[in-house]
Amino acid sequence: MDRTDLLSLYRQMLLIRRFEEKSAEMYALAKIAGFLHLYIGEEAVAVGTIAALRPDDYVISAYRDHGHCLARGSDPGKVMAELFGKATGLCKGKGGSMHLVDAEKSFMGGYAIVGGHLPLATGLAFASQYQSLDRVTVCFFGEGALPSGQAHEAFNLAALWKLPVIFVCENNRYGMGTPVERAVALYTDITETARSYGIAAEEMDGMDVLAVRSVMRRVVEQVRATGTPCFIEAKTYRFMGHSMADPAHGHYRTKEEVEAYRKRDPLLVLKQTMLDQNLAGEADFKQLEQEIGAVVAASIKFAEESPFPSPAELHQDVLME
Amino acid sequence: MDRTDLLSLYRQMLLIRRFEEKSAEMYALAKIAGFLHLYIGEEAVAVGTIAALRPDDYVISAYRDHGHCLARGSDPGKVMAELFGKATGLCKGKGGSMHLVDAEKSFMGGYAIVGGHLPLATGLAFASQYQSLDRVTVCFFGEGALPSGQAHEAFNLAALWKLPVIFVCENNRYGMGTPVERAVALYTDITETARSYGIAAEEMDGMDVLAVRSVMRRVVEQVRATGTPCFIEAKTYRFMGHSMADPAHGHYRTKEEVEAYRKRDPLLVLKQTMLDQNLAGEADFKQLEQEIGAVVAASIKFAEESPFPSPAELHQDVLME
Amino acid sequence: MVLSYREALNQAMREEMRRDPRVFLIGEEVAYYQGAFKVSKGFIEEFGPRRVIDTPITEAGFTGLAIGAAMAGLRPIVELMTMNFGIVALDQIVNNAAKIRYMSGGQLSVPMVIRGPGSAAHQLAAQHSQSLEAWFCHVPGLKVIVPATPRDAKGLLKSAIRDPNPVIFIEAQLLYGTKGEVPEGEYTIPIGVAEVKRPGHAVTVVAYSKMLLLALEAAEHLSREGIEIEVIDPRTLKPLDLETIVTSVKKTGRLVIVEEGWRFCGLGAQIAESVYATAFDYLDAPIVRVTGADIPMPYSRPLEDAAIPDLPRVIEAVKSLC
Amino acid sequence: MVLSYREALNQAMREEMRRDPRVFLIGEEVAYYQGAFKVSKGFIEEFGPRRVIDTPITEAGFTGLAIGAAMAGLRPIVELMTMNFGIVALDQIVNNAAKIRYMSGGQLSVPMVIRGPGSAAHQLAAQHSQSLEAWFCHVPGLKVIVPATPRDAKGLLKSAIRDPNPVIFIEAQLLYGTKGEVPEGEYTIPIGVAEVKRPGHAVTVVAYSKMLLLALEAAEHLSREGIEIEVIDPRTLKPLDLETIVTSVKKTGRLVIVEEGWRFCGLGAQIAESVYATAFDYLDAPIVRVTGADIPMPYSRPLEDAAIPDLPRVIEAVKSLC
Ligand SMILES: Cc1ncc(C[n+]2csc(CCOP(=O)(O)OP(=O)(O)O)c2C)c(N)n1
Ligand SMILES: Cc1ncc(C[n+]2csc(CCOP(=O)(O)OP(=O)(O)O)c2C)c(N)n1
Ligand SMILES: [Mg+2]
Ligand SMILES: [Mg+2]
Repeated sequence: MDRTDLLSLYRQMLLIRRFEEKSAEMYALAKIAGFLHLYIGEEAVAVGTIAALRPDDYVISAYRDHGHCLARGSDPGKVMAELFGKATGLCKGKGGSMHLVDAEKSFMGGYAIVGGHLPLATGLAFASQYQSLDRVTVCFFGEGALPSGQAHEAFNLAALWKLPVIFVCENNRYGMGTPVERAVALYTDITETARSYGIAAEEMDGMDVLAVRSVMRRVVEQVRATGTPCFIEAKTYRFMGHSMADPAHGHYRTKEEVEAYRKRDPLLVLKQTMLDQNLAGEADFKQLEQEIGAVVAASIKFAEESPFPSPAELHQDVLME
Repeated sequence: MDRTDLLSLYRQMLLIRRFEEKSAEMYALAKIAGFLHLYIGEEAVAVGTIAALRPDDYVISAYRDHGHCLARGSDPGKVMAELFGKATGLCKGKGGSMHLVDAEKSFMGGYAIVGGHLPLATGLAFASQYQSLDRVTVCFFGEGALPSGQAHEAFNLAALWKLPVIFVCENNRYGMGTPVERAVALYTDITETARSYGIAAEEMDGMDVLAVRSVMRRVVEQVRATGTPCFIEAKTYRFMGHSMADPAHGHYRTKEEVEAYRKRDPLLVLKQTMLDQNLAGEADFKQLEQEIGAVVAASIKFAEESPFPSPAELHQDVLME
Repeated sequence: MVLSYREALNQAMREEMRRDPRVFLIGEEVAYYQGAFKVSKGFIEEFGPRRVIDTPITEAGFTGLAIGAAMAGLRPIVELMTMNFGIVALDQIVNNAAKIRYMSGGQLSVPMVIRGPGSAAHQLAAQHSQSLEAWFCHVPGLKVIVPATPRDAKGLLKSAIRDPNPVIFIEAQLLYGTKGEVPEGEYTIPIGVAEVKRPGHAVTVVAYSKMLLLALEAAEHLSREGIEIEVIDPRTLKPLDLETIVTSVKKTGRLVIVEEGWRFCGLGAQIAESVYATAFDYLDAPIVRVTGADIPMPYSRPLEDAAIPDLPRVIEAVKSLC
Repeated sequence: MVLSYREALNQAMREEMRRDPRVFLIGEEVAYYQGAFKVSKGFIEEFGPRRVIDTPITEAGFTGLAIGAAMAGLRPIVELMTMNFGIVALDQIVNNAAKIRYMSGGQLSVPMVIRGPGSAAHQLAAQHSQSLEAWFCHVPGLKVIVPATPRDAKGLLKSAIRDPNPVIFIEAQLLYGTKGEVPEGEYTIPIGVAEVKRPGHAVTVVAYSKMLLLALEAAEHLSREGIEIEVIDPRTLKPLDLETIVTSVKKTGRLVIVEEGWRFCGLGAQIAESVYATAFDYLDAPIVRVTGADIPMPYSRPLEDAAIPDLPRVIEAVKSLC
C-alpha cells in the first residue's frame, strides 16, 4: 500500500465530508435552498469507484450527487456556487444541488426522478459502443430506485445489447423513511435482480474505500474488455437525514443503528488502516484537515462573492440556436 | 378422465377457434375494423386456466382477449356485436376487440398498452385481500410485456404485499415481429424474472389444455390458500399473424416453424387424447363442429342485426353522475 | 375554526376514512413517516397499515394498483409525493383511470382520488417544480380540483373522495402551512363550482391555487389605489364553472388570468378562449394572462422568482386594463 | 416527383443517415419488420443493425437510452410505434430530453427526433387514438412538428434531424398512404414557418396534420358556393408561426381552427388565445374551434366518426362566420 495513494483517497473523502458539512451550515443560513441531500457516510462508494475510472469514462448519478461530482474532480468552488444558485456555478445556478453537471469531467449529471437516469446511463454506454470507444459508464443510484420500472427497462437493454455500463446500487438501507425490506421484495439479495437479466452482479463493502476501489478496478477492467454490463451493490449507510427537511436520525431508524454504522465511517476505516500500517500519523490528518478546510472555505468565499445570474439568463439555454 | 369434462374443454377451445376464424372473415368484409388480434393456437392457455377458476375470481388480459373472454363464459353474440361496434356489444361498441369487458363474469377487461394492465391486476388482488375474500386474480399477458417497467413494478408489489395474483405469461415466442430472444435478455428462462422477486414460478405446456388445467388447479389452490402470488410461463404459439395487418407467417418466422407448431395445435392434442382413450369418436367432433358452427353463426346474425349505438351514446359513460 | 391547509386535508381524509371503510390511503411515506409533508399525520396510528399504505417508489405500479382496487369496489386515495411524479404514472391515469368506464360501456368505474402538491416550492429546480394541471385537464374522464384555501381544501377533498370518478386533486407545498377559517362539523363543497373570493367591478381576475393568494394580495394593493377587482377562484378546473367567470366578465368587461404553469397551452389559454367565445361582445380589451415563464424551472432564487407570477406583474396586468 | 407521405419520411431519414453517421434509428420493429407502418422500409438492408435498432417494448427505456446517446454526441431518431406510447416515455421526454440543456446551464444538449403517428386511424379505440400534441407543446425545451403533406414531411423531418434540440415529430397513420409532389434533390423546410396552403379572403382556417386535408376539402366545397377561405397550415406547432396566422386574420377578420384532439386545453385554445391577444380589434366575430369530442375515443365506427371533425362540421363552422 502506498502512502500517497491512500492519503489522496482520504483527501477526496474528506473534501466531500467537509464540503457537505459546510453546505448544511449554509442551508441553515438560507444561502442554499431547495432539496439538499447529503452523501455523508457514503463517501467511500463515490471515491473508490471513481478512482477506478479513466477521465473519459462517463459518470451519472441521482440527486444525492455532490460526492460523485467532487470525486470526479469538479472544482469545489463551482459546485458550491451552484448550490448558492450563482452565475459562476457549474450549471450557472440553473441546476442546483440535485442537477450538478460537469461535462468536461465526463460527469453527466445528477437527476431527481427516481429511476429516471438509468436509461440515460444505458444511452451513454450505447454511444461508446456505437463509437467503438472503450469508455465505460458508471451509474450510481439508490436501492430505492431498484423496484422502479425505468430501472428494469434499463437493465434489460443493457443486458440485451451488451452495453458497457456498471450499475452501482448504493444500498444505504433506506429510501427516505422506508427501509429496503418494505420496498424491495427480495431485499435479502438484491443482486438477484441483475442476475435475472443475466447481468454479472456482486456486492461490496461500501464503507471501505480500498475494498470499493479494488472491486471496481476489476469490474471496470472487465466491462471495458468485454463491453458487457455489470451490477454492484455497495452496502453503505447515510449518516444524515434523507434531506435537510428530514431530521438526522428520523423515526424510521434508531440512534443505536446510526451509531453502529458511524463506527464504520469510511473516513475512520481508512484512517485506521493507515495508522495501523504506519502509513500516516495524526499530524498528516491534521494537515489534511487544514488543507481541506481551506479549500472549502475558499469555495464558500467564491460562492458568496459570485454574482447571481442576470435576469437575461432566464430564457437562455432552453433551446440551442 | 371424464368424457363430458374433456368434451366441454374441447368445445370451449373450438368455440374460440371458430369464433375467431369467423371474425377474420368479418374483418375482411370490413364488418370489423381497427386492430384485431387472433388467439388461434393459444386456446389451451385460456381454457385450461379459466377452467381452474371460480366464477368470482378475477380475470384480466391484454388486447388479444377474445379467448379469455369467451372462456370466461361471455355470450358469443355480445362479443361479436362488440367487434362489430354494435350497441348490443358487451361494451356497447365502445371498447372493441382490444377492450372487451364482462363485469358480470368477473372478466375485468382487455387492455392495449403493453404492460399497463399488470398493475391493475395487483389492484384487483389487493381488493380481495383488503376485503378478506379468497378470490384470486389471473392476469394474462404476452412475453413481450415482460421487459416493460410497469410489469416489474407490479411484480414487486405483488411479492412485497403477498397479493393473490397469478401472472400467466403467454410466451408465444414473438411480440409482433420480434422473437423473444431479441426482446428479453434472459429469454432462456423467463421464470427467473419472477424468482428475482421471490415469486414462485414455473412453466407449463400451453398447447395441452389438460396440462394447463392441472398446473393451474394446483397453483390456484395454492394462491387461494396462501394469498401469495405466482408466475406461470405458458409455452404457446400463435398460428396467425400478430394482427390482421400482419400476414399469417410474416418474415420473422418460417413456414416450417409454424407448421411444426400446428402439429401441436391444442385442438388436435386434446382430440388425439380423447380418440386414443376412446373417450370420443369422430362423430362427436363432427357434432361439436355443428353445434359451435351454429353458435358462431348465431353470434354473427345477432351482431349483424343489432343496431349501431345512437349518437346520444357518444357522451355517455365518460363520467358517472 | 382556524386550520392550516395541511390540517384541513388531514381532517377531510380522516373523516371520510371513518365514514367509509372502502377508503384507504396509499403512497410513498404516507404511513410511518406521516406523509412527506405530514398531511397524513396520525393516520397509521388511527387506521393501521391495512388502510394507510407505504409504497416502494413505483408510481405507475401503485397508481395502477389503486385503479384496479377501485374497479373492484374500493375507494383509494393515492398520494403522489409531488404531482411531478404523476408523469411516471400517467399511462395509468390517462389510459386506465380516465378511460375504463367509457371503454367498458359503463360496466366498470374508477372512484378514486389522486392527490399531492403541484407547482413550485422554493428552488426545487426543473424536475420538481411543474404545474401539470393543463395536462390533466386535457384528458376526458378526469375531474381536476385545485383548492387554494383550507376551507375549500377540506370541503372539496371530501367531495372528491365521495365522487364516483377519478379525481386529480392538486395541492401546493407552499400552501400547506397557510391558515384559514374552516366550518365546524360536516360539510362538503360541490365539485365544479367557482367562488367569487372578492367582489369588485373594475377588472375580473381569475386565479387558482397559490395564485389566488397572489390575486387577493394584488386586490388589497389595488383597492388602496381605488381599483376594485373581482377575484374569482374556479376551485375546480374541470369541469370548469365558466358561468361564474362569464357573469363577472360581463360586468367588468376585462379579464386577467393568473396561472403558475407554462404559458403555451396552459390552462389560461383555455379559460380565455372559452370566455372570448361566450362573452366576446362584453370584452372591452383582450384578456391578459399572467403566467409562468416557458422554461424549465431554474434553481437559482432570482431566476426562479422571475419565472413565477408575482405581485408586481399581477398589479401591472390589472392596470394595463384600467 | 410524386411520393407518398411514407416514402417522403423514408427518404428524409435515409438521406440524413447517409449524410451523418451519428444518426441512427431506434424503435419497435423498425429494423427487420421494416417499421410497423413500413416507414423504415429497406433501412436494415442499407444501414445494418448497428444503426437500425429493434427494441423491446420499453419506450421509457429506449427513449431514455436515445437521450443518453444524444448527450454523448449521437443523433438518434426514436420511432414510437404510435405517439400514444409516448405516454410511458413521457418522463424521459419531459424531464430529461426537454430539460437537460437548461439544467446543465447549456453544457449538455439533446439533439434528437422522436417521431411516430399520432391521432386516430380507423377504430383503434380509446388507448390508441389520441392526439397528444397539446401536451408536448406545453413543455418548454421541445419543438413540435406536425406535417400534413409529403413535401412538408420530408423537408421538415430533415430539418428536425439536423436540429440540435429534441424535436417531437407527429405523423398520422391515415396520412402514410397519401401522395403529393415532392421536390427533386436536396431540400429542407425551416422549423417554425407556417404556410398558406390556399389563399382566400372570406375566413381564415387554421388546420394541421390530417385536419389540413379536411380543411382543403372544405375549401373546395365552399369555393363552389363562392366562399373563398384561406387555409393555413402551421406545420410547426412549437414554435408557432403566429405572424402568418395573424396576417391572414387581419385580412379576413374571421378564424376557424380545426384540430382532432380533445377540445379542453387543446392546441386550438392556445392558437385562439394568441390570435385574440394579438389581433383582437381585427376580429369580426369570435373564433370558432372545430375539435375532437371530449371523450375517450369509442371503437364503434359511427361513434368514432361523430367524435372527429368532419367535412360538414368544418363547412358549417366556416358558414357560421360568413
Ligand atoms: C419518481 C419519483 N418518486 C418519488 C420521488 C421522491 N423521492 C426522492 S428521493 C426518494 C428516496 C430514494 O431513495 P434511494 O433510491 O434509496 O436513494 P437515497 O436517497 O437513499 O440515496 C424519494 C421517494 C422522486 N424523486 N422520484
Ligand atoms: C406500450 C406499448 N408499446 C407498443 C405497443 C404496440 N404493440 C402492441 S402488441 C405488441 C407486441 C406484444 O407482444 P406480446 O406481449 O408478446 O403479446 P402477443 O401479441 O404475442 O400476444 C406491440 C409492440 C403497445 N400496444 N403498447
Ligand atoms: Mg437509499
Ligand atoms: Mg408474444
